[in-house]
Amino acid sequence: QQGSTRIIVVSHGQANDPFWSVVKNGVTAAGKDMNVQVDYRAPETFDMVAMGQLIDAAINQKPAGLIVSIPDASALGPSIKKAVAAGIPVISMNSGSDVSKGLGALLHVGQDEADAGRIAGAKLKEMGGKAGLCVNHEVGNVSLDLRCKGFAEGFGGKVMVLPVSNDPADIRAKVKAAIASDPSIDTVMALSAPLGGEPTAAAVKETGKSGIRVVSFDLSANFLKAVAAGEATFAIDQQQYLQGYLPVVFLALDSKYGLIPGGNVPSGPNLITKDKAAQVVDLSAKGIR
Amino acid sequence: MTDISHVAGHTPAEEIKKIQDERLKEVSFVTKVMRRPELGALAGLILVTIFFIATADPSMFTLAGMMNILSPASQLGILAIAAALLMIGGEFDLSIGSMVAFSGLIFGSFLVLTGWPLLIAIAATFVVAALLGGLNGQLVIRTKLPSFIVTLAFLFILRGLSLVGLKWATGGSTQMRGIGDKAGEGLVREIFSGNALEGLFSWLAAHDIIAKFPNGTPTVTGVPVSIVWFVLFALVATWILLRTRAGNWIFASGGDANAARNSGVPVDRVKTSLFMLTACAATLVAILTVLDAGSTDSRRGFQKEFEAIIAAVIGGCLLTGGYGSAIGAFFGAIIFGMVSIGLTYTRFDSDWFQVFLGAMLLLAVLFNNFIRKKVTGER
Amino acid sequence: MTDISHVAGHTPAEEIKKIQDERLKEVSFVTKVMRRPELGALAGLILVTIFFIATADPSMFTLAGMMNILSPASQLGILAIAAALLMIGGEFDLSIGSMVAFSGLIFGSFLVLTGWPLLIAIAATFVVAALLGGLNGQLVIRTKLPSFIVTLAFLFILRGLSLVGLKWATGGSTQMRGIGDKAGEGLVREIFSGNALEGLFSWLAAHDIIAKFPNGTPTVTGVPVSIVWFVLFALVATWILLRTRAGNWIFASGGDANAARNSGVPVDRVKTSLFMLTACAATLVAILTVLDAGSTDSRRGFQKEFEAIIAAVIGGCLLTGGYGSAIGAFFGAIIFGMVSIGLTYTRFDSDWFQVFLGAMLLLAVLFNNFIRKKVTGER
Amino acid sequence: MDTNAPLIETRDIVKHFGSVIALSGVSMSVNRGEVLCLLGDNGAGKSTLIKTLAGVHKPTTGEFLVDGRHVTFTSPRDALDAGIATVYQDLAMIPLMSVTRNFFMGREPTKGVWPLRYVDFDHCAEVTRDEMHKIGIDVRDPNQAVGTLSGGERQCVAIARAVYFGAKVLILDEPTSALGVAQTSMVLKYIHQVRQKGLGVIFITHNVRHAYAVGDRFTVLNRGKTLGTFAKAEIPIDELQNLMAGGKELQVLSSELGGMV
Amino acid sequence: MDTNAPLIETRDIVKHFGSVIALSGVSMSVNRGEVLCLLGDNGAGKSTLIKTLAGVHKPTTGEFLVDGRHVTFTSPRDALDAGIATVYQDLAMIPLMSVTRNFFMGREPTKGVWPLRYVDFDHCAEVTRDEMHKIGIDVRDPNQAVGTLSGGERQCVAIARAVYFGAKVLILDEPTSALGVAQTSMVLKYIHQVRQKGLGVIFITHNVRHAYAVGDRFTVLNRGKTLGTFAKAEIPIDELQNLMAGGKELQVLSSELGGMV
Ligand SMILES: Nc1ncnc2c1ncn2[C@@H]1O[C@H](COP(=O)(O)OP(=O)(O)OP(=O)(O)O)[C@@H](O)[C@H]1O
Ligand SMILES: Nc1ncnc2c1ncn2[C@@H]1O[C@H](COP(=O)(O)OP(=O)(O)OP(=O)(O)O)[C@@H](O)[C@H]1O
Ligand SMILES: [Mg+2]
Ligand SMILES: [Mg+2]
Repeated sequence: QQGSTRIIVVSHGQANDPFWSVVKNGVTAAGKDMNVQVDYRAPETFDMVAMGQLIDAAINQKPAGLIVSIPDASALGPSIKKAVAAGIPVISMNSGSDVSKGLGALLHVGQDEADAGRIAGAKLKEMGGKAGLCVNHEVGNVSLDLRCKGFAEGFGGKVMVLPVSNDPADIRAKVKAAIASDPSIDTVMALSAPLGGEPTAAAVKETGKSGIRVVSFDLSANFLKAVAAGEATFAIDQQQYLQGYLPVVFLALDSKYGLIPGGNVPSGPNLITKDKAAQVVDLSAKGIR
Repeated sequence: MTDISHVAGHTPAEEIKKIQDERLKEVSFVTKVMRRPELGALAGLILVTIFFIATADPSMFTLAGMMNILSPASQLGILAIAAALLMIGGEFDLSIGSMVAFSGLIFGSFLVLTGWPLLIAIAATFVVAALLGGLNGQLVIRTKLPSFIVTLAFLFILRGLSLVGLKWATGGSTQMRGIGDKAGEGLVREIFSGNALEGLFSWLAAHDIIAKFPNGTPTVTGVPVSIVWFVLFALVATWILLRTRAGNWIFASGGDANAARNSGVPVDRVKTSLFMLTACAATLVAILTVLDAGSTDSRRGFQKEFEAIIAAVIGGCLLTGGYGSAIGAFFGAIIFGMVSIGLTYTRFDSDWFQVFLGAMLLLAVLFNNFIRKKVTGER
Repeated sequence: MTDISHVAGHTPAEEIKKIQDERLKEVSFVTKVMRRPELGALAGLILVTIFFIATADPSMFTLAGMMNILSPASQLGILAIAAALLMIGGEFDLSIGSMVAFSGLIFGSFLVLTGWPLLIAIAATFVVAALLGGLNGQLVIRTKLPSFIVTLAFLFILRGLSLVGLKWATGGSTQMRGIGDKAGEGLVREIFSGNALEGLFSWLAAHDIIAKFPNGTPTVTGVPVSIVWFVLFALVATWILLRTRAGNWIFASGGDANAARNSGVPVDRVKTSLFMLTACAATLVAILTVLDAGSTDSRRGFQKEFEAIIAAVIGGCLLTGGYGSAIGAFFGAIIFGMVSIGLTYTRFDSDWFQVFLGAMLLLAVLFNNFIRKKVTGER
Repeated sequence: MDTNAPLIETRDIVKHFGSVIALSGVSMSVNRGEVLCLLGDNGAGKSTLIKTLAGVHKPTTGEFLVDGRHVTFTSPRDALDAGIATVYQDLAMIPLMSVTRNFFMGREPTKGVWPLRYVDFDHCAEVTRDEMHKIGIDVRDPNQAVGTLSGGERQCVAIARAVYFGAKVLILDEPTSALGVAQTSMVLKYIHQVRQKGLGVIFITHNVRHAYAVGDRFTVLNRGKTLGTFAKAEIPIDELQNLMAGGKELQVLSSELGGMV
Repeated sequence: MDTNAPLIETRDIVKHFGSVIALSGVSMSVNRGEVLCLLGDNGAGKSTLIKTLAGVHKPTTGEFLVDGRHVTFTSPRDALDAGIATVYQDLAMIPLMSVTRNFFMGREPTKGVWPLRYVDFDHCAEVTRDEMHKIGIDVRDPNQAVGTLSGGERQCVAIARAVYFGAKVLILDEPTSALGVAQTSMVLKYIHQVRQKGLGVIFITHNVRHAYAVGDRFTVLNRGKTLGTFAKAEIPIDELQNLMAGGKELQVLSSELGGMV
């Protein structure tokens, strides 16, 4: 049984979302390592109202620390302020680096989705991309929308958003359709390697066109293999394991010794290209990267 | 043989008395109460409550914890009660969830873009919603298509329009912020956001009757207005169903639209009004959450139509129409809300969340049913 | 007056002939065809096709484009046909989508963890699915709860178990990979993945009848097996519904379970079998997609139950049971697939995607209805 | 208003359902204080005809006059408002709803002022119990669902309802078919009383004795056409019996069974 | 098998629905080659009783014997398998399904070998048309939905079905209530034929003439209890009439209406 210190994490990503399941793995690991009790909570869909209520529920349980992601400062602000008022130390992670301090959080771990998109976009532009496609598997999920938006900004050229579902067959068909109807497309960005990246890479391969660059946010073993095989260009790694792991460590140390870092910790981005891909395949298959 | 006419040789009046004794078993008060569809869902709620008392952190059943459960339950519940009325009336509205997002956008735009005062903005939003609800209803009635497919189309259309509209209104973002600041203060705002009974709660805290923070403010500063709306709506809806002509028409339209029409019930008018009601309920939820959160985004209300139908069904509504109750939906929403928030008070790993949610829902409904059968002696 | 018996003074046989002339209007062949529920959805499909011919990139209607539309449509269609049969039988299965994910996990585990050969793994997965479907059915029948709520519980439970199971099987990831490699090659694999008729297509390409890449391979190397399964399933299901005893029992169970039971139809057995069928259809889709993608993840099949019901309803199934067709669901799935993929081929801004999806669905169904009414002269 | 005109008159009513021709030219009329019996074989079109009068179906062609004026009903409500109360063969009742709620469906009496206008269902339950008792049925509990009533009891609810709200024309489609002897007598007596009040009644039955007991005139339908109308004085009961059988050789059968049909 | 034992016998059957006592101790029996008429007021419990025999309801208490042996039916299928065919008052038909499909529902004849076993619906349609014609109804199109048939036509489908598949006991719950004169004669003639084949028939009706025409014995129910059983020889028709009315003072009413009820 883990120690009595209890830390609650409330994020906006469901436990079965591949990205967030890695965050959760980080949280769990840190809990074990630091010998504290950790609970990971998230609403069933991208739902700011429900997330606010989950934060309220967490506050009621008077944890030793609270870790939140802040995709919508207006909606979550009051709840976070309430936590701070109740004397609970709060660390924000993933999204909300710009508002974190203002709401009273101690610090922010992670990196803005838009920034990550911007960096990847700029890199692709540098590689000669002119017309881009952003494959969004959950339009309206603000963090995914921001990834697309950042990519478009960094890329500069023409960027079209392709709304798709979670279904690999659907994604493949739509990506093929988009490429067939717009031959100028030379860059395809997927927003999650396992959900969007793999079928996207497969689709691009099936079109038989060479010279289309496929990149994706997040990691998955198969996508990394595609990167290693040269079928995909790179994967954008936010190292979200850290977004789960570090805040727990910080809060545990804070509650034990009153130790806390003085500033925000950027966790990424980290572009995984052909040369590095092979090394991270195994870690990714275990849900660490 | 044969002359048996003396067997039933009483005057009619005497006879009635006799029959009542002869062909009716005595039923206990409990049986009578449990037989009401309104109260069937209560058994499930009790079971769920007992489960959480046994497994959850005690803070779940503090005053603050209860408010925390009731506030999402109340938002769902407002939708569920409207959905229940519509289901009793024999139709579905799958566009409720999208309507929450769309109304949020409309409301936000009226406040932020056109800068209308809060009261006008609210009224105008309700008008737009009622028109859209009416459109839904008229399409269902005129085309005779199942409402499932018509409102499904609106699920997509309104969700899509919310996205387009938000991007247009905000210049590219899918989130509109700062609505709270534009709403200003005043009576209207107090009706639609914040807490009710704040005075009472401060007084209670001051007299140490309820918990307070070290700084002296009570941990619960009042009853969130959404809960007040929820309870009021449940009462009014129950009254309408059980005590008014409109209620009888709703049951009749859902039970058998043809028979109702043949008996002179204005079925089309009833159904259209119910569609307008669900749209307005969605708008009420949108306004409550937008004022509360100060922002809206294109995913607001996602899958709420689904949850509302679940809550109504837990509460005993038949999917085929003609049977159900508003109070049932009331309890159904609380059960759903308690299960989904309650699990965060327990020590279960969140990976198991959905497994527990499913199992608890099934158990609650099974228990409802079991108790009702036990009590009423059905077979 | 009064003796009018001569008016109808024919022999019965003559009379019948006469009646047929006298009390039946002539109906054209078109009317007869359109009156079949099987073909109603065809009108919608034609409308949608015309719309896209007018607005979409011509590459949509090349051979490659058609395969591209049919391949997701076929996966949805397999689910939709099963859902349609179940809906005709008077029940819903909301757990189909979760069942896709769960079966994918089970199948993957049998291959990767226990290392069973492909055929055994497939057979074992179907057995597990059939058992789960049977459990669904038995719960619905024994508890007499609406199937909506029972299978909803399974929607959550199976989705949750998929996540837990995947993490357990992979040591922490939500994706299980390497399934494709373990499956090996051979006849069984060819039945469940890849393309059929590859020889024919190469030959056609070699003779320049169909398009090919510069390197000589055809742009379409064959018909994806999922399409073959889809067509076969539609044919078999139609045959069952229209030509067998089981078909009659399905219609009867859904039309009025009590009346059917009183006439000796084994309603409970019929419904349980249908639940097993939907679970197996979900498993078929899971196996097809898993072998195709080589991996499975916890989000597979998300909301497919919903889309399957949509396709069935577009195809003319009544939500209240007792009426519908498998061919209708077949066309319904193609309509849904064509609309959702087709918009990618047009120049519309993708933000409008959902608006168009909703509008096109509504139009297709309205058009179905309109044509059917026109042709059959209903009012 | 032309007081000599029949209460209800139809001229050459035609009704098609898709390819089925249910009525191919039916004319009939009902006068004040008269009981018109509508007779005919199964499937002759009697129910279709009265559903047209009651506003349920719109006639494909043909004229329909109330009090000598042409009317077109677009809904059963219109017919009710014009004073035509109907008992349908398929009863128009909601099985899941209580007897009381069914009884008052569409014509609930309200109390109080808007928005607090309500229906006094307790009072309604009393009325229902009384009316049902008048017809010879003792409802155990007026809040019982109609679906749990016996066939005859259900029929009685429909009849009691139509009679209670009855206006100037009462249409009864095989009201006595499921009724016991006592209940049947009650209903026939009702019809008699209603006629004496000067209302018109259209009475559909297959029982020649019931028809002859209360009918003033008999209109016979066959295969969707009017075969003729006969006053009671013009036709003896056994001839009416033959007429109802559609001219089939009934005597043979009847005698085989001892003349009891 | 005891050939002297009645085909069907019930002893003190009691049936409660929640708080409603529908049957409170009913005993009756049917012998080979006999028509038993079950008589009684509306709501007396006739339909409930025969539904218990047909396996639809389980009796709360009481014994039920077929061919002298105790049986417990758990579903209507059991009763069908035991050779009991029933026409229910509420018909047990699916409105959305065609006449043919309804006719053969639950007892579809199959052709071919599994898995290619199929039902020859064209042949079925012919059978249906023939059987319906025998009863005096000309079905336009056996593929027409039952929901579009007239009340009497629908009743005829149910009767024709039960007779066609009839086994050793035929139960008919108010089969003639919606039928025209010709069809009624046909049905009564059928009952007569069936009896002659040595089957047992339970016939429920409110029409004293129909009952007296074919019945051998008459069992009278009142308020869920057996009042007694009478052989035809023991009771003249007008006494039977009084019995059916439950002893109410019918004569008065009857004479008011010209003795025609
Ligand atoms: N499912 C049920 N629930 C409650 N009460 C019932 C149910 N079924 C029947 N009853 C009651 O039992 C009594 C007997 O009904 P039943 O249908 O057997 O009468 P019946 O003799 O067939 O009458 P009728 O001649 O009118 O058809 C009725 O008073 C009825 O209200
Ligand atoms: N909605 C419909 N669609 C198709 N045919 C119909 C429809 N309604 C009635 N019919 C047909 O019209 C004919 C007349 O039916 P109707 O119900 O008027 O007969 P009826 O005289 O009332 O007979 P019964 O005495 O048996 O009640 C029947 O043959 C019936 O099949
Ligand atoms: Mg009729
Ligand atoms: Mg009965």
